[in-house]
Amino acid sequence: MGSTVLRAVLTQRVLLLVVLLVVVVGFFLNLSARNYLAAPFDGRYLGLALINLPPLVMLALAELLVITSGRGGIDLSVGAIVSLTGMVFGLAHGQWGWPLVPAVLLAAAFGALCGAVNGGLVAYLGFPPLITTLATYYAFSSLAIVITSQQPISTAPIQDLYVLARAVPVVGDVALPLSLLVFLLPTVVVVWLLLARTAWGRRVYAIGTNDVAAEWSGIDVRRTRFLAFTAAGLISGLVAVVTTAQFASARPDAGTAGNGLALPAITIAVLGGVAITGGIGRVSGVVLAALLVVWLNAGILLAVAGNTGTQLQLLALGAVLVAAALLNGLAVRRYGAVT
Amino acid sequence: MGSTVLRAVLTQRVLLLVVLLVVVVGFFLNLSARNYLAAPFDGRYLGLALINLPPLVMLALAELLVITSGRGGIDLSVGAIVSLTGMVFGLAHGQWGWPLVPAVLLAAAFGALCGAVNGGLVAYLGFPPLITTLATYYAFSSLAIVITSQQPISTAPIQDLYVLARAVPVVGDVALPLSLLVFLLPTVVVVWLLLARTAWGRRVYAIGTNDVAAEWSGIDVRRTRFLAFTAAGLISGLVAVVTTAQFASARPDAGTAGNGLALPAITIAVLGGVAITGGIGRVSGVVLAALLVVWLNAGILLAVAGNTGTQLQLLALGAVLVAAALLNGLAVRRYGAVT
Amino acid sequence: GTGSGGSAPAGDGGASGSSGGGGGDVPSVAFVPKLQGVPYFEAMNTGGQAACEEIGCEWLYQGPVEADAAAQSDVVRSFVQQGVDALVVAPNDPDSISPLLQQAADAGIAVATSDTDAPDSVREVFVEQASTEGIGEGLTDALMEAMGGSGKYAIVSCGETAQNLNAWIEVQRSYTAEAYPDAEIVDVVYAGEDQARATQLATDLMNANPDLTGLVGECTSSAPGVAQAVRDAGRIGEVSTVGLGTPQAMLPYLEDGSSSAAILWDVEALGYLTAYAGTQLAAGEGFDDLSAVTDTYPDVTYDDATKTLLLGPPLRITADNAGDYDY
Amino acid sequence: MTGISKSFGAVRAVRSGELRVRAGTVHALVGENGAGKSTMIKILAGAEQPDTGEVRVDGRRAAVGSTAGAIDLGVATVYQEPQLFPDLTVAENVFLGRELRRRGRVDWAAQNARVVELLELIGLPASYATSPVRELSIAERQQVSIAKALGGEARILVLDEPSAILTDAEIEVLFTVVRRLVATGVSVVYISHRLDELFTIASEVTVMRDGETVGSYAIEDLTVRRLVELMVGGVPVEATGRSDVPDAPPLLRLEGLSAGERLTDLDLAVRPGEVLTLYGLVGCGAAEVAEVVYGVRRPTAGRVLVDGEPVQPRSPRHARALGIGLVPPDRKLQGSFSFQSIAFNIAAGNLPLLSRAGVWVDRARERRVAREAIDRLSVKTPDERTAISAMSGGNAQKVVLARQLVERPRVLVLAEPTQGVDVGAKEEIHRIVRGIAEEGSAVLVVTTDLGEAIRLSDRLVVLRAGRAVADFGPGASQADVLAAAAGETAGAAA
Ligand SMILES: Nc1ncnc2c1ncn2[C@@H]1O[C@H](COP(=O)(O)OP(=O)(O)OP(=O)(O)O)[C@@H](O)[C@H]1O
Ligand SMILES: Nc1ncnc2c1ncn2[C@@H]1O[C@H](COP(=O)(O)OP(=O)(O)OP(=O)(O)O)[C@@H](O)[C@H]1O
Ligand SMILES: [Mg+2]
Ligand SMILES: [Mg+2]
Repeated sequence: MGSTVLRAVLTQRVLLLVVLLVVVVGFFLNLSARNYLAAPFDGRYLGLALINLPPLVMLALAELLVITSGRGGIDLSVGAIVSLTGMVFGLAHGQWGWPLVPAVLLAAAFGALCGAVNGGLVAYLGFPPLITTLATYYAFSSLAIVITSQQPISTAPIQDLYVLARAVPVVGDVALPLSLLVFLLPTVVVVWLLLARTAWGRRVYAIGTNDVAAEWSGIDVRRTRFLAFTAAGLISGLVAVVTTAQFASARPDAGTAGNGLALPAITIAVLGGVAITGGIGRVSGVVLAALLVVWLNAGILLAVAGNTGTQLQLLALGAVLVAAALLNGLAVRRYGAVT
Repeated sequence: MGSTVLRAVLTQRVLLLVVLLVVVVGFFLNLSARNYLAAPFDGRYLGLALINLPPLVMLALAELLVITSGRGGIDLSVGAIVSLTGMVFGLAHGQWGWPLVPAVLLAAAFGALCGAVNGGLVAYLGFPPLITTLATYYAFSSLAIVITSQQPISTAPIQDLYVLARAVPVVGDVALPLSLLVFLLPTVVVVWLLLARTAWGRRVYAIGTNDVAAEWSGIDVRRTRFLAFTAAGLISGLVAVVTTAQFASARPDAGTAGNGLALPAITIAVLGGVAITGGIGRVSGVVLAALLVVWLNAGILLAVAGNTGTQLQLLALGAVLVAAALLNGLAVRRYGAVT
Repeated sequence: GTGSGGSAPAGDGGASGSSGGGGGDVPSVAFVPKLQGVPYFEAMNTGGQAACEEIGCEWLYQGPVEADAAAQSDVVRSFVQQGVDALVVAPNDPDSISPLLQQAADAGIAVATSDTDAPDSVREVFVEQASTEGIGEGLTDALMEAMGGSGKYAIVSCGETAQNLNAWIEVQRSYTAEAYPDAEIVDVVYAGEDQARATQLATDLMNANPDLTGLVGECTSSAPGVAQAVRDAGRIGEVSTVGLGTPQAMLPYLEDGSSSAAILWDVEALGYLTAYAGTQLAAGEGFDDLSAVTDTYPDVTYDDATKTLLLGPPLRITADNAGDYDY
Repeated sequence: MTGISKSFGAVRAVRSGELRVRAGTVHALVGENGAGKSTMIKILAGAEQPDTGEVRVDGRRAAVGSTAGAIDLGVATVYQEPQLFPDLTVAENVFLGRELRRRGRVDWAAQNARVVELLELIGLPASYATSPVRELSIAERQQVSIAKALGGEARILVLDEPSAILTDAEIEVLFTVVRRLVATGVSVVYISHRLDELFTIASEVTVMRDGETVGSYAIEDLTVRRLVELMVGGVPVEATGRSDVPDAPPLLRLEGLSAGERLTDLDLAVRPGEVLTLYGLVGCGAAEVAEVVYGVRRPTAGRVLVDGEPVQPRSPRHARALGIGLVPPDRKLQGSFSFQSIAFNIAAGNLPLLSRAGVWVDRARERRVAREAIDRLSVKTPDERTAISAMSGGNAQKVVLARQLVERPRVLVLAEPTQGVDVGAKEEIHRIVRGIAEEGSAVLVVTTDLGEAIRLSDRLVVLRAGRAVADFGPGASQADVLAAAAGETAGAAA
């Protein structure tokens, strides 16, 4: 009995994440109840911390699509697409006076275009994804800087977008950021439907599992892979709107400042059980992994005062990732396979 | 005849790079002769620009070892190793008063230890390199920050190190940075000997080409791969000394600030003809690729004034990378194989 | 307490030793720098701690590991949750911080900016280190002294969107044109809060403009950066540099002449004033009576129109007086 | 080797393995697919650790811990696929992993000298020492693999299915090398599914079944038939084709088809309800026919007609749209989505059919189709959610076949449909293929398995050097077919 549970937790990433999530949240709630934290770790705070969730999860879903499509699929350029599309969106909505909805559609279309460049190079010309998206990362982030000579756009219409980042009350004093409801939830649902319910989703898993067998099964491998990259670009385009709203300004380095958004997105995807070799990965795992990281970070900030707190966040991320990989290795050795 | 030359240039990366290098330098010399540039593009300037070469080439060689060892080999953590080792070196030489040579040896050993962590996880526990080094990237860079609570070390012994970054006259008014002679050249020679002349080098190419076949040939695949990661860490440790000298201060973000040093190193390696799939890659290609990038950037700065110049450098890097990949694709399609 | 920070009372004197919240008997003042670990902000931290010991407040200091608007807003949000009494921010991106300051104010927290302003925000006061004119002109005068009043020079600035840096650059432009007609600014480039990048850009500028004779490092990471570049290029004496640098960081460059002067203010004093301003705001008091600080820092003034608390004129730091400061 | 057992998770690959090889003999190891032969020799070669049992060399207990350890003991192994590095030279390949050294450095000169000796021993010109392996033919690579295995002081040479990818002439060369080695006192363990060839090379045979050693026999006491009986534990059943295929216009026609260097000017017609088998030795061009018909390869000349209409399949997808189905020759690489379920594997090739509006997967139908396939093809599995990687070879092959049968294709091409599949599963697959033909499809089978070709065909076409050389009805004699395939002049060798 105990060993069945252990086996389930070790071999099913989603279960493992749920357990970890419960442990982490429980741990901080406990600390909070004993007054060890600088402020209560409560529903309200958990809700507030979710402001970071939409970009993280959305880009991790973009990576899910691309990584699952296999053959070394990965997209290092998502952050650069966010930067570049953010500037395009900023120009349209903030300077040319486009209304919000057309501007958002433009952002989605432009992001998809950037993704299609990656997809074209990878799927039709056969470039390795790591190198291709490294190259377009340089190109897109450079264009994002050039497009307005490195000036951020923060006109009134852009500043008004901040309502999207604002929390709306849900239950009691728990409030969730509007962007979570307006952008994240629909994206999660759509990506889940795409992967789990459509023929295209089946094709993505098929080409990710075995490129050659997919070709021999009559699947249009190149088109499927091309669309995976394009969809990742589209999602990145939507993230550009979210970050622009969150910072009340379209910044040319929105997705590339610091470590950029791509590495965290890949980290979340992998933590969520996406196999870097392709063919394996679920939306639920990615969402849970992002929740785990966001709430762990939020808890650390309350538990450890001063600079040490922010420094520990990075370390914790590395540790969680190594631990997840170790558990995976253990499970594979002990039980054969992992999903 | 013409087609033989074309074929050679297209299929041999080193030849292609030499041609590109001649074209780029010739182009800027021409512009310079016609007074189109902001300053003369001459031997002196070309020498000055080489200050950026040592860290770039050394880390690209680290990537060469790791990528060539195959099975998705890549090291995202080299920049973080530079940061962390730099702090250790700074403490030893700058605060504990270790003399220079033992401190440099410590840096090399500590870097190798970091590399061995990666190597152990990848080679013996079978983790995917991308994920492993992403995790250690977080861990090492976080430790680098924590180790001195993010204070850079810039005591007198450290400041005196900048002689290493100083240019020493070589021929005429051409001067080369001392670190190029003291650190870069020996590293290039040693890595070349390792790969081209030792049995271990053959084993690296063998495991990179075909892991299973190598195992069945009686090669200790895991040890060989482990050593490749360890060597990459050792080189990164030496780079820590170079960057510390260059900035006259050991900074916890030396290898991770901005985009970090890992992505440029991977870029140079790939541009130099290292196949991301393993088993293919030469020291000469990597050195030539770095020269090409450094001199192209230096030329762009003279040709394009102001911020646009620095922004264009990124774009140029992306473009060169895509172009190299395109040519590769073309060559493979036309002539079958590429080295 | 003024905080509306959650249903449960905030921990008083818990094991973490940093009780936030409005439950304590002294007001808590939180300061969020642009970036942790740089000597400049750590010196502000020292000054702030000293002030709180003196005037009775609880000083909380936490900075992001990246000089990045997103990383900074996480820290700000955590302080809002902690329900501190006063929150002072040195924003990386004023546009991005404004809405967050609004949220803090909505939660009943007194908000202020220090070092860098967010003029369009709801901040109740901006603690300014020196007047924009004072710094811009001080930098220009110091550089012109070294360059002999003429020649071409370039500026290596930091954050593209840092409002204070951009304002200083504007002053430098107009003041140079007006007071030194033979001098000319040829370029302004942005290195972020990254010393290595500043060195790189300065080297590029010197290479691209061989007749360049002056460089300005506009912030505490680019001031040593440009000096480093001149030193690396072996052009000490040919190219003069000045910058906004902290004394200890600049000392070696000042000594070997790769930097002629650093323009700065007493950074610990700025930290002190920041803690003071936070405490006043937390107590619901204004700045009509400055006697509590003018004893220690006599040049402090308050301008009600711009709601700016000014530390005083800038300092010029040279090889002679740099050793007097231990940050 | 005595008392060997080895399990992989739940699979007991070897239960009680016994193998005694006398010095200076060729000892054959045979058994059905999955009987445990490769596992036995991997244990001998140190590539796998046995759970129980011991290995003795020269009567002394040998601790075979690693591949390097086994090589030190004089056990040299040539695995089924040539394990060579195409970019390295022959000399480098031979000494990879155990370079000759002098004072710590690789002694390139000594290596080249030793390689020349080895090349002479295996009958290759000395000039090959410094050629990159990529310039060698498949057979030559096989010889280099042997040289590589012999590079050390090998006393036991293990050859795992060395002949599977060789032509008859090349097999002769191989046998010459083997005989030469045996004459020098080396023992050879020889694994092969080509039972007839054992009678020309082996002196003793050990038979394995279900992970157990059935016994060892002197070759003189055996016949092919007896050997097969020992392997399967029963008598295999013969199936036959029909000579009374209803006369109808051909469904699939190939006219003057040429492709690559191996296929020239082939004419062929398959009627509905007919099973036509293309038989030939490896490299005869039959594989290319399958690839052209399925759109994987472009013909250099000639055309493909379906139902009298010229079509030019551009891709497998296009071929399927034209009503052409294909079961690929390499089940693992080209056929299966390893860690995905049976249902997924079947659906992957039929997504347009199994989705509503071409977008939404009809999951109920996906499941139903998979269950029907499991029933119809008697796939042994708990349910349709089992991963194909957890299934035995024969069952996996049935799943790959099932993918092509969801919609009965008008033209079905099967390439090596039973390669790597044991006798029982083979029978079943043959029965299924016959069934499809009887429902009115034109079936083209491409095989290098003579028994299969004869048993399954309504008509049998023999290819040699890219041309059709003979045409047989059902029940052709083995000798006739082989003689045609090997060519009249070399026919005596068969
Ligand atoms: N690495 C492995 N993991 C799991 N099962 C394995 C592994 N290797 C072999 N097996 C299983 O062990 C059994 C014996 O395999 P083995 O390769 O020894 O057969 P074989 O006699 O060589 O067959 P063939 O004639 O097809 O080469 C099979 O059921 C196979 O599926
Ligand atoms: N990797 C694996 N994981 C789990 N179960 C496996 C694995 N490989 C084989 N099995 C199971 O072990 C059993 C024996 O497999 P094996 O490959 O030896 O069968 P087989 O006798 O060769 O069958 P076939 O005639 O179909 O080739 C099968 O029930 C199969 O489902
Ligand atoms: Mg089997
Ligand atoms: Mg076998």
